[in-house]
Amino acid sequence: MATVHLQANHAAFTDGVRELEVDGATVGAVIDALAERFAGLGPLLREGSSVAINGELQPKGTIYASVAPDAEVHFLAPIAGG
Amino acid sequence: MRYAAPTTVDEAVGLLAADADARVFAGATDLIPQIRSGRPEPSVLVDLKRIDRLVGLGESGGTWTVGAATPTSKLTADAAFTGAFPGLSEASGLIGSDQIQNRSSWGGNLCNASPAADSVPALVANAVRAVVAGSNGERTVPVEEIVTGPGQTSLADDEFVVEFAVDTPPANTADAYLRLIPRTEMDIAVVGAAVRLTMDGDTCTAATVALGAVAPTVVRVPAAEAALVGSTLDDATLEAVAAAASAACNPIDDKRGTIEYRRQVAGVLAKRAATIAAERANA
Amino acid sequence: MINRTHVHCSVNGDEVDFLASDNTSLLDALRDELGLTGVKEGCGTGDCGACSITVYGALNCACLMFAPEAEGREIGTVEGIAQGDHLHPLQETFLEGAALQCGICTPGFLVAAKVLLDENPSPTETEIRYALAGNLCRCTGYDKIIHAVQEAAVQLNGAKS
Amino acid sequence: MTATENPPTKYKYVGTRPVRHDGLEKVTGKARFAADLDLTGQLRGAIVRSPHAHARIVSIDTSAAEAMPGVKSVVTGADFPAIDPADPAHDEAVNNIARDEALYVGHAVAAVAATTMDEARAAAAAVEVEYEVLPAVLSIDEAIADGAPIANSTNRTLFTGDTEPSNIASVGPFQRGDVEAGFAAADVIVERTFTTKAVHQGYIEPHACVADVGQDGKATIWASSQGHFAVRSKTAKILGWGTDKIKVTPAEIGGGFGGKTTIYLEPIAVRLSQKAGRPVKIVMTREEVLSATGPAPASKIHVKMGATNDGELTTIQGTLHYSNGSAKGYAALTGAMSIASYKFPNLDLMAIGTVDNTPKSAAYRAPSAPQAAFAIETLIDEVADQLEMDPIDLRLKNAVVEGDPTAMGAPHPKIGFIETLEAIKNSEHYNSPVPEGAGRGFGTGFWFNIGEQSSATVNLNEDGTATVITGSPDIGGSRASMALMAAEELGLDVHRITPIVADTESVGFTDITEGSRATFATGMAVVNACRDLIEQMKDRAAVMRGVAADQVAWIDGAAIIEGPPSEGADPVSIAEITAAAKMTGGPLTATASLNAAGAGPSFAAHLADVRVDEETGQVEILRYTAAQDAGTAIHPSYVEGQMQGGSAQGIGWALNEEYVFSADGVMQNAGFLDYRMPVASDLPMIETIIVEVPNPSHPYGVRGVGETGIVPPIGTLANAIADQTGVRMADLPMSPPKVLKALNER
Repeated sequence: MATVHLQANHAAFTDGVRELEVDGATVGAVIDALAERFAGLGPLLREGSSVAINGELQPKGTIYASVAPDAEVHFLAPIAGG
Repeated sequence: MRYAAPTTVDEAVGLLAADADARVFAGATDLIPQIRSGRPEPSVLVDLKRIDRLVGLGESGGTWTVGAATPTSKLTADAAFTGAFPGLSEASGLIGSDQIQNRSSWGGNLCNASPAADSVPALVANAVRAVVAGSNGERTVPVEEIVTGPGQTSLADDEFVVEFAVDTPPANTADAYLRLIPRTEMDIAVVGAAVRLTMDGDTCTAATVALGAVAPTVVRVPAAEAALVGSTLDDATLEAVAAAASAACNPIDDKRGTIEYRRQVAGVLAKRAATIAAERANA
Repeated sequence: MINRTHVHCSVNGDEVDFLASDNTSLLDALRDELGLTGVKEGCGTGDCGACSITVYGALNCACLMFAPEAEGREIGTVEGIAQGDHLHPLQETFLEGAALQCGICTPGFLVAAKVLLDENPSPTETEIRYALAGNLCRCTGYDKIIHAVQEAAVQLNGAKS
Repeated sequence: MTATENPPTKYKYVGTRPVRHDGLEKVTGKARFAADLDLTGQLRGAIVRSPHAHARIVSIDTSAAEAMPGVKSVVTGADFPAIDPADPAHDEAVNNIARDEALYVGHAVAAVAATTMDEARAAAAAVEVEYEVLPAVLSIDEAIADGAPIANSTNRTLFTGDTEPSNIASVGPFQRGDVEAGFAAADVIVERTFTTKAVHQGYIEPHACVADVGQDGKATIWASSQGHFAVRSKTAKILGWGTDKIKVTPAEIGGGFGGKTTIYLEPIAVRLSQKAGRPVKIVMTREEVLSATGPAPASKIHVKMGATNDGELTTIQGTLHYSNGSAKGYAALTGAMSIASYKFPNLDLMAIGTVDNTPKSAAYRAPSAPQAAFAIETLIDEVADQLEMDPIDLRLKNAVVEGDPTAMGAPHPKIGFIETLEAIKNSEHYNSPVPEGAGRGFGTGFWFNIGEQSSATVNLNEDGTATVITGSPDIGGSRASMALMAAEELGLDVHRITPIVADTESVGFTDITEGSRATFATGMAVVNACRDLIEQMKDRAAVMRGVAADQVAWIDGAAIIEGPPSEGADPVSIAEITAAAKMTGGPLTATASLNAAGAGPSFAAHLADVRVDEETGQVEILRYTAAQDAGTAIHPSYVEGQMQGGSAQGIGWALNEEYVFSADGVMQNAGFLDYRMPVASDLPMIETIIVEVPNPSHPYGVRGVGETGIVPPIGTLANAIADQTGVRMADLPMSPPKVLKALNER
């Protein structure tokens, strides 16, 4: 199970839960699992978040990136540039 | 719109007299941006720069004659002129970049009638006279009578300034001009201060103080002048000059500065310019 | 109705003729009538110097001149700075010193810097900064431009002595 | 002056300073920018813009304009397909051309194309728009006030599920630890509210494009853009077309800094061209650029910070408001996330993005970070003052290192913040005395940098030269960097390589040049393509020498034969391989595409000496030094250039740049006269120290360098002003009137 870290804005949908274990071999599977558990969280994770796996920022919109069983997955606010 | 480039003053007057919407220009550094920003185009653009008198510069019998369209770069490059009127030269040289300096002129700077025009306080401080041509011939008026308000002049539709006359200053007399801009270049003055002093040793015997950008038109400050005359420009005098200058302001709040700022800095620049003028007069 | 004027002048040493509306700026005429698109428009109000040209060797903003004013005058643009394949030292030092990034302001800077060095062969850093204050650059912070002008001055002075 | 962790002696080309490939065109005036194009039959376009900050568009009558001389086409919002407000592309679509609601002064509502610019302008003035003026909201305070009018009827707060219109674009809390306990443990607590105005990217080239719709219904666009693939996809979306109907050719771009990541003109030019059957060129005036294209957000940031007596920063708590202008956006979230340089075990930040009736904001170099860094760096300086600690030592004590959390909690990858701080601490500048009567300030900055999608094709030509083709518009010398990395890989002289930026039909999809990603991500694609080519060349050399492929090694730009029977045979050069290519399998070409992960954050630290004229409030910068972690500097001159340019922009933001609006929302300073960007005489030389802590996720260790440089200057200068005068400036810009007012209140 990967450890998922959520931001305070995500926590509005999770009754305050910010850290939890989630099963899922890819980012998409992790998001699906979270969306099923917490109503309303799906769109925020899919469209309004960036993802870092073990601290490495993933390409925007990624869902296929692999998530190892012991991975640390951070959902972040979206990052853009100038 | 039609462009015309007369080669004589009479020809230019004729163009103005024939069409009330005709407009003279020298550098067009204000005119072109105004047209671009949507102001109505004149019917005839009368380019004054091909009239020899309009671009002249010379001294004769103690009086300097400066064409209304003479580029300010020509004034600042003239060692004799700059030696006689250091403040007027530096004020002229502060109108815009090197690019602008080859287009800007006293006539344009004055007749555009911006309250912030850099050369005008120095023109006033030096009692410069404008020679105005029109259908009724020529007349000579003090520069402070040309501008009546922001964008407004006393010139009739068929009149324009041909040239300026200014007398070589008496001995131990010098001027200085300082302005405040947010950057170091390329800005319109937030405050401008011109001071001309005549010194007898350490004592000031005559003074003119004129401020720009702090009122609808250039402001003379008689109270500051009175404080200076007879003084040695000691600290108390300079504080009195600063206070008088601040009090003489009737400024506005705008994108370039606030009322409070303009008042306070007018005083600072007036006393600093007075100090510089005094040093120059005794040099 | 806008009158159109036939203008005859010299541009970069060539005698040229063009027809321009009387309200047209010389900048638009140089670009649209003569194809000299090295002269750039950054502001149209004389505040950025991207359209810097020379008129009888004196620095001007082409955007602040009406096209008919060019009649009979000698105009110089960035396109006239190199002599054939031979770059002016300023062009060389701008390239060597990475004094350009996007390059939109570069033509204006080269024209202004050449006027400066023609008039003042050994300017101080402060003189260079004030002489180029009418030219805006948003990419470089000016640092490498100032260095390139200083280096060109050294090269030009070396060539003379 | 270059401080490096590992001196870059291992490279032959990377780290050198060749003349850029596109330089000659740019110093001779020949380089073609979008406005320089002139197609046969080309029309000129002009935009009709709203004079109202907020209005309902009741009707638009174009008949008078259409009847005017020279007019060939007129378009309004009705010429574009409707778009659902919930569509992420909605706001940019209606920003290109308004539909029912004009959202700021300058908002495009219609456009005309005519044979001359004069005719186009005249016709634009003749388009009759009937407006119903609505109440306008012009600032953050007005947007969040109780009972505030709604600035944009289509705005819903992002990701809350709210269905009612709101002036709040987004809300983002960020929390870790326990701030109450943190403040309780603090010996020193500092607190202040900071306000900043909108500022513009200030590129010297106004937005411009040419569009030509042919008889086949296909559009060709020449654009000034940071990403021509994005121009294609956005234009297609706004027109409701397929991307196959649009080809975009990148013109040279005259500066972008984030402001040319969005589009304004292209869909309009395409529709005008389609209706007229002729090419249409649209070039904005400077006034249009300033009043209708993206400024960086205004902000209002309140931060409270606690520290212990030994200099541990225990706690940060804050509320960050950022205005997105007329549309929704992420400005506030990004701002809060950029607070990532110090450990702060306890953190509670609330990011609130607002919507108002000012121009839709756009990205500007490290978007949202400079505003936040102004607050953070000022408060840390106050802590250092109160603790009488060296400001760099205080930061060193609290600086993040690999594994420490960012504001979002994710751990930092390998970073060089400590090294960057030490570079300033060890600099000659920091160790020299502060000039008499002057003040010295220090500040830092952080930016994430991003990866994203890039493609590159490398072709070897028959004479052994190479062409490197990418889809990343070159906004600061990136072509030279691409050529350098290819030179290093192939072992080929950098001037035998021609780097070009190709159109959307000639190279694979590539995301926008933004987020300091071009040298990082596109560079990686170039490296991958070169490595593919090397494998191909080894195979060809094996055929040429009659050996097995695994007997060939690639060393110093040539194939070396190893092992019997040809051991010691002459190396095979690239030129020999390409000359023989048609006999060994045909042309040599390789393409690589990727979506890059592992972008390396970049930190910067700046030091400034200033002199404040305490009678006028003018600030003169006497000396300025910038240090930044580049990872690896591919072309050091352009790394320095990015650092210097970013510094100058930050200095302008700090001292004089600001949007000034009238009470009815009209920008009062929409020109370079009164929108005061730094001129040459405003600045000293900007000394640079390139720090190199390589990014392990890039083959050459590249971190992006484009953005971070704009982050530190505001705090740095505010701290320098405080050092001399004792006055803490908290309201930008620190222009003479504001500084003098603060000095008067001292």
